[in-house]
Amino acid sequence: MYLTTQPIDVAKMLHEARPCDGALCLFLGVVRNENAGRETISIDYEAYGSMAEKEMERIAGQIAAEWPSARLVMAHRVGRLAVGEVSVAVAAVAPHRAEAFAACRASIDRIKTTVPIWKKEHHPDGSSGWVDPTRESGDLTIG
Amino acid sequence: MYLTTQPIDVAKMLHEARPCDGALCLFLGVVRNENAGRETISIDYEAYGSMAEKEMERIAGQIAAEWPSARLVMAHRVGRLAVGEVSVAVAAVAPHRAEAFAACRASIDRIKTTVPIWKKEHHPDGSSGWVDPTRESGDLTIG
Amino acid sequence: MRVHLLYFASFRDIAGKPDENRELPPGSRVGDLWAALSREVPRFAAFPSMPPAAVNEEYVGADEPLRDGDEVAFLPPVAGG
Amino acid sequence: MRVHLLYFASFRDIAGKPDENRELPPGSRVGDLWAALSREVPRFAAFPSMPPAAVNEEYVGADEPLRDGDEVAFLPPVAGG
Repeated sequence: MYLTTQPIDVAKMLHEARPCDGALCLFLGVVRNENAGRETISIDYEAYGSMAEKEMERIAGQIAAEWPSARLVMAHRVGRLAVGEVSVAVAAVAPHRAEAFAACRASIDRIKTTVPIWKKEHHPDGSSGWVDPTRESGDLTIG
Repeated sequence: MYLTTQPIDVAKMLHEARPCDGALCLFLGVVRNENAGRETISIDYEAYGSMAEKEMERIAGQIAAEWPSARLVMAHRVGRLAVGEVSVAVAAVAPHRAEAFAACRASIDRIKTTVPIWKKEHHPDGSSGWVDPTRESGDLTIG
Repeated sequence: MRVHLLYFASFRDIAGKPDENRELPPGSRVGDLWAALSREVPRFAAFPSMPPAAVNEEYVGADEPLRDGDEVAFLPPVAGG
Repeated sequence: MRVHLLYFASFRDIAGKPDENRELPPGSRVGDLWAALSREVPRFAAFPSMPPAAVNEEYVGADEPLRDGDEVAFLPPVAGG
């Protein structure tokens, strides 16, 4: 299970990820208080859950094949998140730092590219909009 | 103060580093159970302490100049560490992941290149040796 | 044949529903289903090309044949992380 | 003039002491101090070139002039992280 509706327990993830393997690279995505120049108060993360789990499993398999020395722990939060909460966490452990950084970076890049998760930003004025990373503004307001 | 004889409190570092800034990249160096094919049971980290503090401060200043959007938290442990303990921790926070990864990677690369810290590995047979990263074997046994 | 069509995020807002069952002529492909949706919903018709599609939770192309009972979804630009 | 010379890690093992005060002729530079050490200690003489050096906790080159009271260290290959 990669998706969770509960806050991501980073300390627990580090504990799971960290054996005696030399180098650990952790990436955390944190809900920002602004995007594309507009203030954000919270974000709803919505997933095509069953497919998102499969995609993250596929990414984990790719990373294991490309960096055989690396081990990966990943989690993505869904539901409503406040500013400052962790939306995604990826920890890669490897004997040396080059592989740890590369495996961690590739994982988060691929998660952001193919895992079917969407986010709706809520603004202080009560408006909200789905984020569209393919648009320059990064913010597509619907309704 | 970047050097500490006490265990590095990663949870506290993450707490200090993480505001509402979007992306956090953490690197942890962990004492490995082997190096250059020889088993390790512990490592003594020795620093030219006052100079090491200055060098880490200089690196922090460089990173701040090169990635103005990034904030950095760093710590390096000294003294005797057991296998699995964290020897160095660098957290970089930035609005976007590219800067967070780059600032974190550059920081640890520079720490390993210029900060006057040395390590002596202890092996199960009672022997020990100073690690010399400039030698192919990575292990220079003295005495 | 009948497929189960899922709508997520902005596409759910456009469709006004989270899912629906649709009857399709035998031999229909994913691209045919998108074309049918575009004929019904002007905001889908406004898309320059078919968005990424999944059949039974796997990414597929427009030429993918559909079978009775398939779960199909067209996906808005993903924004995880 | 007198400088305070520090030895760390493998260099301390080679020198057999953690530090010492050394009298130097006026006008001495860092490279002169390394040359003096190399004349006394065969294992230092075996180095192909002067190791990285620090004066008053800053990296310097062999041409750096020394002043009375300076803290000087030649540094083994660093291995932090």
